Amino acid sequence: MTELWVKNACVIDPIRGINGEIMDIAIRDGRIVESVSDRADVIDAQRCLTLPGGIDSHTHVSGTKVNFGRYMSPEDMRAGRTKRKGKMHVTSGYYVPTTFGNSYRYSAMGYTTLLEGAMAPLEARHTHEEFTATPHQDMMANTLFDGNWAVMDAVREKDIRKTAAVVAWTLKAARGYGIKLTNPGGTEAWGFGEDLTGIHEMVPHFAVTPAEIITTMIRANELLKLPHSVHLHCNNLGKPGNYQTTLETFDIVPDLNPARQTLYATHVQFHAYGGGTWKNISSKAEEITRSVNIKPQIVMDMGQIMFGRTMTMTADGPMEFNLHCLHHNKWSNHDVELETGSGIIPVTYSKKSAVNCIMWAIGLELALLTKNPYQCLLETDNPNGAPFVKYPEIIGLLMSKRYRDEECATLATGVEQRTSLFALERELDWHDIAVMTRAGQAKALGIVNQGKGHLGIGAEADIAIYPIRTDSVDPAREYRKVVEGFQKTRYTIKRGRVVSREGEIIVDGANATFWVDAKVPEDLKMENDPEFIKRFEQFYTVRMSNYPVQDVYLPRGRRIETEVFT
Amino acid sequence: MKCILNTGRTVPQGAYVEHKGSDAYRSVASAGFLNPVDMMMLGIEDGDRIRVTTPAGHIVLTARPAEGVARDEIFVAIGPYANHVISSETHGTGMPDFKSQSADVEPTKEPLKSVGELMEALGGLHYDRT
Amino acid sequence: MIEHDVVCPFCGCLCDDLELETEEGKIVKVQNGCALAESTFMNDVRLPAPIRRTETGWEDISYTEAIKETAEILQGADRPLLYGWSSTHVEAQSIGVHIAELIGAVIDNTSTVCHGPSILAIQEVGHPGCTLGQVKNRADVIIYWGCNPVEAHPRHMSRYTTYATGFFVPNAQLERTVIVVDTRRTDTAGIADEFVQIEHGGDYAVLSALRAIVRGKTSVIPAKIAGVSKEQLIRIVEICKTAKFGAIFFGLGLTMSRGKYKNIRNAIELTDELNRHTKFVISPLRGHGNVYGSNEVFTWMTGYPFAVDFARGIAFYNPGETTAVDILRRGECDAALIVASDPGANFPRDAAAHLAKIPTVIIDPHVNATTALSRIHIPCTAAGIDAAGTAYRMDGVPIRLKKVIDRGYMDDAEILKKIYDHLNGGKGP
Amino acid sequence: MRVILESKVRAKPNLPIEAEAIIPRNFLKGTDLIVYEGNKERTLSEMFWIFVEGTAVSPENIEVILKGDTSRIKRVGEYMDTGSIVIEGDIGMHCGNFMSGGTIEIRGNADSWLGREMRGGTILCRGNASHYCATGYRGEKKGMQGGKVEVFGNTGDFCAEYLAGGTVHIHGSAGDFPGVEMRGGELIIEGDATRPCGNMKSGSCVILGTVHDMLPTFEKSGRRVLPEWKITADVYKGDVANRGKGTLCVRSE
Repeated sequence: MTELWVKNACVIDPIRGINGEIMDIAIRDGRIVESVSDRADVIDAQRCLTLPGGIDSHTHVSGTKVNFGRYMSPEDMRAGRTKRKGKMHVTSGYYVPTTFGNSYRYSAMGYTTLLEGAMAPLEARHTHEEFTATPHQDMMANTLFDGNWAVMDAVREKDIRKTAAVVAWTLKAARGYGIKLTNPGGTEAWGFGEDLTGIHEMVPHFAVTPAEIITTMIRANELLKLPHSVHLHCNNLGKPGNYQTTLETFDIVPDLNPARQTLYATHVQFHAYGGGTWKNISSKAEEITRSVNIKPQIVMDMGQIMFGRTMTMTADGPMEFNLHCLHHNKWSNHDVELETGSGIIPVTYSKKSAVNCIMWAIGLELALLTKNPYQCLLETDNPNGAPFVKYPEIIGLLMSKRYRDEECATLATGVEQRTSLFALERELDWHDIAVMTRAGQAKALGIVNQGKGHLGIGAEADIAIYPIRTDSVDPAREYRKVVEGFQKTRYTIKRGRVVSREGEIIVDGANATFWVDAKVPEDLKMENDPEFIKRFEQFYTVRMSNYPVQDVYLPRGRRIETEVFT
Repeated sequence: MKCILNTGRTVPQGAYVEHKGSDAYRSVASAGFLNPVDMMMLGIEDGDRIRVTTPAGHIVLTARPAEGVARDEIFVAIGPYANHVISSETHGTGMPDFKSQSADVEPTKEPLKSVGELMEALGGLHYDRT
Repeated sequence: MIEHDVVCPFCGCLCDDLELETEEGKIVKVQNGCALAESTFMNDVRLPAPIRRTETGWEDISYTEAIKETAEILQGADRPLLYGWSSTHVEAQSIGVHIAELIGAVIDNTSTVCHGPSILAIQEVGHPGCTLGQVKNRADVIIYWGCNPVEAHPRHMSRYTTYATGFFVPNAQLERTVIVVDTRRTDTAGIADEFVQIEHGGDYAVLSALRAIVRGKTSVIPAKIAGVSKEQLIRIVEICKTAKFGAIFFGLGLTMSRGKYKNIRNAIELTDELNRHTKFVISPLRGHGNVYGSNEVFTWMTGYPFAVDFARGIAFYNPGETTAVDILRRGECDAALIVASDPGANFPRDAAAHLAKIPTVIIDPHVNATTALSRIHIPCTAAGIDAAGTAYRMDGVPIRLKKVIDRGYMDDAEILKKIYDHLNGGKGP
Repeated sequence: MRVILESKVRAKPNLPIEAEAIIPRNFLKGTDLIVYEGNKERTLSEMFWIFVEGTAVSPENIEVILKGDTSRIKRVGEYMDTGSIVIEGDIGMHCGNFMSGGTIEIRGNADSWLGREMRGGTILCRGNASHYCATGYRGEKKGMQGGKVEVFGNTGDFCAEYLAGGTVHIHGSAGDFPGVEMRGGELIIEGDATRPCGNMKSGSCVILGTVHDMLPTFEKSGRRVLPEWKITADVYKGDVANRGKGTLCVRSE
């Protein structure tokens, strides 16, 4: 039995309605309890800001695509190199760090749970292998279905139950957590070098549209009672004028689940562009947030970009190729048979580029114009918009108009007229930030009842104590203190153990991987469906029996079983 | 004859790759494939021995005819025989010239060495108990 | 007993449809596999127990003694080299990286003498690729450049390309055009619709010419390039541009010939250029069964796919400097641990000769040429035969190798773990 | 001030030494510097006999002289910004990495990556320089960006790869692929070269000797007299495999 007592903590725990109370937290064997014995180890939080462990609901840290980003970037590995020290392994890299680099830096920032944003089922084993080498965060993987042949066949047949059955089989095989659609239909079209330009355009050879894929998958997701909603990277990412596609998409989303959103729209900054060319691109954050503000069924994340060098990586292969044709830098592409695509290119976001400045402004606008912070979460689509180590700066920008003004003054000319950011007065408060970095994520991912994102009795003792005194720091003026404070916790506690102190990792990690075992009626089990098996053996290049991820890849797997539907 | 020494994988080499002490491996790894016209010019027949010399050293191989091999080229399966005459220069890339080593080929009566003998020539000691 | 869907660990194809028949712990029959697979499973003669070289010959020693002495050799070294890794599973490779980081070693894998140059090229321009099923289901043009799958990857053409039935290519043989580019008229060339015979060292110039033609700069190109006629190149560009889906596979003919990685870079940039007209992908034909796995593991743990030098505590990478052949050639390393590979046979002679001058330990199931150059040889399981673990196919698809039989050997991951524990004062990685 | 470092005899002479600490500026505060031999940390005095003559108040007046067997010493002059270094014999790899000012003179030969990612200053190599002379780092888009590298002997392969600025002047011959991926700057080769300027984007290259295996993707655009070299040269534009706008001048037959 191990016990820990955190006293004098200034707790903000939005899910439990606690906003800045000084209180003590008792922990036994990794969970929060009423009280502990006097033998418990004691941490005096000294009235510092104490939050549930941070949760990243959309990041790219593990798997084929991320590792390829590393593989092709020896120049980035020269940044951020650290030696082996105590419990810490060697790390390399800045925007595509090694697994240990990711894990240590997230931990130093108080993050204890991560959702890998894109995992191709065929390559799921790779993601899980890297999860075990990302030891300080609990992990879960969004599973890609955007170009899944069996899904598209079921969608074409308008068969929601069959769609659900394919999802359930695949999630289990991949040990995945939720449904990810990246440019639905577009990644299949990219198999022959094409893309789709709207949600009502037919996917070549499959006679379905993105809209049909999205709505059918939403219904299948809810039929399966998955903890998370459909997680969507909309069509037309990064194209001037794409906000219309985004709005059209939001308009077809029904409100089906009282407990959470029905659609998680990711990195919406990249989908909120007006204009028709790069020359006249403008922000449509107001239109997007106007839609989201009246649609409780939608949660989005910012997809904030920050200036500097980074790497873009996404399952959206055609988008990456278009971007490559603009940048002429290196380009990798990796299409996955019968499932999805992916692309990787390095980019530099520059203040000299009006386009980049507008992109930067849009992300902030989305957060400031969304009324309910639970509907706009703080993410950079790491590392696409910026590496996650930039989160503290984003928090600073959201909390301080003065900081924004200072930054705005350094942007390229002609930006002010094409965004509303310069005029926005709103400054988010500590509670908003707590929502946008943990409570909102926990709710959106459906892991509140797994003990994540709050500090109630029975919750997992994932806690971040920041060296910030909310009673004495004025974030509007002293935003630098805010930024510094969020960069390095005093303590990061993971499942009741102090894992990181003042930015230094002090124990070996022992993370868990959450995955969903969605139950389907007996007659819908794909492993017994002769047609499904036949197609699989014919067109995949691995045998069906060698496809599912074995339990040995999840040494601390946490299976979430759903109720079978009828 | 001046030529280019080219190396590569072959099925027999791969099949015996974990049996480097065997006669079968010796025979596949020590074969030097030449264009039949070049063999005629050298005055040698299938199975005759040839001596291949490069700046890195020399090796005795068994000549074998192969139509697919270009003139002024000798092809040898990757392995210890070819490597006995390949320079370790990598041009700063880590990769030696396994496919473009210039070499001199001539007929010889010298005997073929075993893999063990080749390793002993490098300072090793052959292990022969399996 | 019949085992279905067994994975062959020999080459980067990792065919996973083999049927193995076992009787009393022995493999008696292999079905569906190529000649290499059959030999891998059927002809598996092992070193029975650890051996140590003495003044006069070889002696058997215990595992405990062999492991302890190995740890002592590594502990005392100023520049240890850990090399090989490509024929074992990811689990062993990971521990190898931890050992290297712990003792400040250089760790390198066999891609250094295989597709290391391909990695250098990818680091310059990226890699437009895909999984093999994309090629099987879609490709109507296949190019094999500087490679000979008939000999090196015997089932590549039947499983993934020329002869494989694909969703969009139901009549593979009729619908696929195969182009082979090589200096030799290989058996692979024999089945080509179009064979391009190139002069030695001419690949770069031919690739440049093809790129220029794709870009409409045909007039600049002379009538003959490296023995290839301009007409043939124009014809090939036409075939490529009108393809629905083209796939280039390349091998050591590009990585090992002069220019090395620049050849591959040029081939990748040709692929890039062709993507402005249609869909094109390019992929290296990786050799050892799990060489790609070693690249993957090295990358997620250190940031670099091969040739990682931990001498200064941090990970440093510079092929040509931190690559195994160079370190041996310059006589830098003063101890070596070889795992699952045979540099004695596969390295140029002076590089191999240095292994005999320093204390070298090899951990490998089989007696090989490196055995003779070593001080200690520790036998172990063979991944995919009597040990399970992960391997990465040449296209990055991770596949679990199966343990088909038990031969009573220790897993190399376990041996390495024990060595690590010795080095780390009894504490695991 | 003059600092003379004479290498000591070592038990394992083949072990590389990494000595990025050897730059003039560092000797302002004394000779208490750290270098690395293999995976071991050493003091400068363990590796060298150290002699200091005179004093200096600013680094530009410091001259460092390396004597003895210095062929395995890497990274001498890394990030050097002023002062001078003279190497009496051969020098190991990465001499003058990221150098931005000052002068390095090598009286013997230089190993690979001489002046890698150099920004400014001057490197003179009296002997030969090995591969990747005046280039960049793996994966990086710009190699040398400024300053001057002058080699009086020959260079190995990939000389001036990714050259983006500054001048590289080779009095002897270059190996395979000099000026490959060039983006800017100036490359002069007085001797012969094989396959120069493959895939060049911009910059200019002059070759006074014989070019072997000229690439087929350079477009001949005329002839020009080059008064500073007293020759007439064929002028090529390329590399047209790329969208290259570089200039390659080769002495006319």
